[in-house]
Amino acid sequence: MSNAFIAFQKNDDSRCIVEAILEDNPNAMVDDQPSMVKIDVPNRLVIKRETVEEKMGRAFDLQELQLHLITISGHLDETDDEFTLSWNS
Amino acid sequence: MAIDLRTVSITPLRQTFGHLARRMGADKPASRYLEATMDLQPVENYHYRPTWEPERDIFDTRRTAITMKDWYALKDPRQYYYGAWTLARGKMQEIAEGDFDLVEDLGLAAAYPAAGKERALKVFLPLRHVAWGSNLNKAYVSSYAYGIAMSQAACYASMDQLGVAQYVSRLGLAFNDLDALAEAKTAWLQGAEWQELRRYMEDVMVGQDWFEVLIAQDFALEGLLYPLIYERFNEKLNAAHGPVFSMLTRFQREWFGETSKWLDAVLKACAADNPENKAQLATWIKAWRERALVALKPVAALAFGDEADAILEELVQNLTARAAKAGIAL
Amino acid sequence: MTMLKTLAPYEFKSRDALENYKGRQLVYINWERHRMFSRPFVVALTPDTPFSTIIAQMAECFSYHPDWAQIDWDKALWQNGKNSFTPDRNKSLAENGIGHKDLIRFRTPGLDGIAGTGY
Amino acid sequence: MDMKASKKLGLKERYTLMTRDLAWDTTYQPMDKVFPQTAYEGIKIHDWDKWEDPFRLTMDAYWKYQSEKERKLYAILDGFNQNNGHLSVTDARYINVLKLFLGSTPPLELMAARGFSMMGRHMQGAGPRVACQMQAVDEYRHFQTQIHSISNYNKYYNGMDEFAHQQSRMWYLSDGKSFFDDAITAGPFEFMVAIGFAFEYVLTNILFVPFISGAAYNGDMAAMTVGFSAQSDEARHMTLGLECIKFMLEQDPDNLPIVQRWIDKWTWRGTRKLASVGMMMDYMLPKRIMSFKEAWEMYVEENGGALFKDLARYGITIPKCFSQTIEEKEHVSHQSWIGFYMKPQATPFHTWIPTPDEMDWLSEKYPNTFDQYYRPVLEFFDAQEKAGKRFNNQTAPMNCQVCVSTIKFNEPGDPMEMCFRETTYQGEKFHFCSDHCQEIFEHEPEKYIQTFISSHQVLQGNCEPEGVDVNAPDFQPGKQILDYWKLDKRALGDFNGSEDQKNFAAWREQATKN
Repeated sequence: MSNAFIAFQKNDDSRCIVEAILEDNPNAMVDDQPSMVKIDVPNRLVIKRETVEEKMGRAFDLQELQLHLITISGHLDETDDEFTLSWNS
Repeated sequence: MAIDLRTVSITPLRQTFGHLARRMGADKPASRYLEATMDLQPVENYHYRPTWEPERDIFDTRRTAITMKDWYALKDPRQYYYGAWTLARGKMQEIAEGDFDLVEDLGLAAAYPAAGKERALKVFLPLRHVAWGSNLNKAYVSSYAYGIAMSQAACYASMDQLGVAQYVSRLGLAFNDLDALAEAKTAWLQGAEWQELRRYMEDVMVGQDWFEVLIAQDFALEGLLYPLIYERFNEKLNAAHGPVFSMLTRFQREWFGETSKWLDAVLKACAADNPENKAQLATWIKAWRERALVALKPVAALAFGDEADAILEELVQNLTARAAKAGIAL
Repeated sequence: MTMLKTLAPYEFKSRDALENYKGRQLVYINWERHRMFSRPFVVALTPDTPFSTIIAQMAECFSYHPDWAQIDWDKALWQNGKNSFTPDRNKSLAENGIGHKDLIRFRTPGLDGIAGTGY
Repeated sequence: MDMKASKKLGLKERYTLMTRDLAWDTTYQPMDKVFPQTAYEGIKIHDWDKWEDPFRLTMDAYWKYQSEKERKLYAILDGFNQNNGHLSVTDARYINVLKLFLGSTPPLELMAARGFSMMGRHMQGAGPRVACQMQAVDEYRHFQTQIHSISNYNKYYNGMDEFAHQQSRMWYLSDGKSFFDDAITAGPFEFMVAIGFAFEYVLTNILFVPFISGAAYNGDMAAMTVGFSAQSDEARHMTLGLECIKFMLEQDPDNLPIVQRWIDKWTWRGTRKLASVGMMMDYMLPKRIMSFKEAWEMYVEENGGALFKDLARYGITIPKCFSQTIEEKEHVSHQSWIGFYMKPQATPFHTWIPTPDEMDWLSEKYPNTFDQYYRPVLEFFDAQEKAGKRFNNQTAPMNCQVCVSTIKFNEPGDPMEMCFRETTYQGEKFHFCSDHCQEIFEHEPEKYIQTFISSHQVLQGNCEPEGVDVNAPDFQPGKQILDYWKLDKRALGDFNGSEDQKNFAAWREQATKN
């Protein structure tokens, strides 16, 4: 099984996003690097708008991820409610 | 280690990059526009010829009949590098967003008189396809223009037109939802009023000389179309039905006013470079202006009925005046 | 067979064709297992240049290496590309069979660079 | 969120209306005249509507987010510059990373801007066309913000002032130039595989993520901000490249061998292009985050491995060069650094020998190779320098006909032997650094016989500053090469004893005293 991953610049918004990812992806692994944080999840990584909103305490549009992203790995599927990265293998 | 670096006063070894100092004639600080633009495109020592055009180099001045002693004389008076451009557009979109929100929150689109709505959709909505074609033609200019001054400005203008196509579409959705877009597309593809304009767009799409494409699309066509729709037609709708249409097209109006300044500056610098350019520009403008007039007549008639010819006549005079101001006598 | 696909005829001369060197030719020289010099060097010489000129150019560059002084020239091995040959110092490049863009590989058995690392 | 006018539509439907629904098939001009580059590469497309848009940004959202990014970025840059932020970097050696970066990267981003503009004109499908246009304008952003972030460094340090002039002239930049020239002179689909897929998806992580993390770790807020900000666009670009591959493979089985050949070719070309990133990570960053080898494992082997395992369902196999790149990850950074160290009079950045501590770090990170092959020669160089005999190889290099790297890599399986390959085409010999480059040449020799090899061009008399009479009887080609390059003498030589070193120390001293 391959890992899907996503990396963010470290800031207050991305801290909430990372928390949301950890909650929604029980197998997530966090890799802390200078000024950035990378999260790997076997096969499928999902970011749910609702969970992020909960963590942030405000409305959140998944397209706001654009502001903090550094890199991703996996096929991307984006809807109004979920941002998913996955491998088919 | 806490050190206060701000207190250090040091004399720089130089103020700017070598190519900018040579261009400015002195080692002095350069603007971010100049840093982001001047002399950056490669001009020599290319490795391979293009498989899609073996007779030319990757960057090649021979892709247009226009010649320039210095291609970076075609500067943008707005001084748009990416950051300046996107900040300006960010501000415009914020205002547009506020307008669309307001119209929705107050139910202004629903309350807009049916006659005005129908008229607006009929005349206006097929223009989403014109903007889409404009995006493509400007992409051509940015793909083959020589020098970053031209290629970046054309690239930004191309993205602007994608934005325009989307704002026009949103007005359609606000006024009559999905049906409006479908009807407008049918009109664009089949409606008699739109075929000359569509023919014009498609002919420009196969143009080879990038500067001629710029003239045909940006100067001849948009130089008539934008005043026709976003000024005259807008005024007419405002007078008859209130300012909603005006609110939802503010982006385009501002865009045209601002972008014309860029285009006029480019034409002026180009015409000033040599008399052959001046003659070539005049030839192109005359030819494409005639064709644009043919293309826009049925649209103007749709919008203004009997007044159409007089209005177009006036707009042509204005366009001729713009050319004259750029030093191009028609 | 070429797999190149183009929209129009595509025929260009080699940028390094012999005729571009106005009577000279390119020769590359490498000292094997002395990778301190990173890569071979290239020179442009006329075909009637004696091979000794190449050795002089080698000395100019390679003598920085402590192995240079240790070379037993009788044991040195030479290759032109993949083929072994024994150059005659006093004869020309042409007479030694060295053509345009040939790669001369020079081997010094027993000398394997700094601390035997190949460098 | 910005399309409130029609709430009942989902993101995908809204985006479709705002992009491909705007397009139409032309009838007054035939489609193959409007899109003349669609067919000639042999890629078969039956239905452009099958294209899946990966990111779905309409222009209003694009402007909203991008302007927010730009506002932040320039605010940080201004603050960094006003506060003499350049003095907060770990040590002045770090600045040489920026010199290497400025010379090699913005010019390539510029080519990407041009290339994607062309894709944004020629891709027949509306979906990919819009995505390419957006990438084109992003690439303008990247080269401009990179220049803006380094502009202030240029005021205080040597070697950055002539990057624009040097981009097409410097010997060591011609590998990157040939990489992009090759891609942009190919057809649109090959360009997408080359840049959109092989470069953006498989390889750029190894350039940007360690570079940016390294900048942050070494106190360079300017480069870090610009780098991260650029990367935030990169995720969009990566998905475009991957989508393009999937699309071609799903459209027609005949596309598979063509796409596979391009993947093989461009993964290798990209690997060669990135050899200098290895030396940046292992030798040039005063504080190191991870070794090149570790980064290669993380971003190329694991991530690329996952990708190719996934694409196996289409019949795609791992690029042929993959096993060689895995062997080379232990070597290339050292071989590159030696290659540059020995040319102190020919680059606008300084080189140096690592300190003993740094060598120990290299031993630890490269247990299989560093002590065995590279430490002794570096220690030899160090001793020579201390004895006043700093290495300076004044000869001109031999380059690979395809990747234009100097031929400096080892024979696979034997780190002591050089790897040479050659072939004859139309009676002329051509040399390569590897089997992979030889194969690329043999597939398209008509293209690669045109390669501009700097050392050869010098010998032909084609690299002379303005005003030199190449027909004069005493003309000696290359004698004025520093002028041709506009290479500032203060930028040359070893870092030890350089003006940068002295100035940085003096300015820092000023900051710590009253």
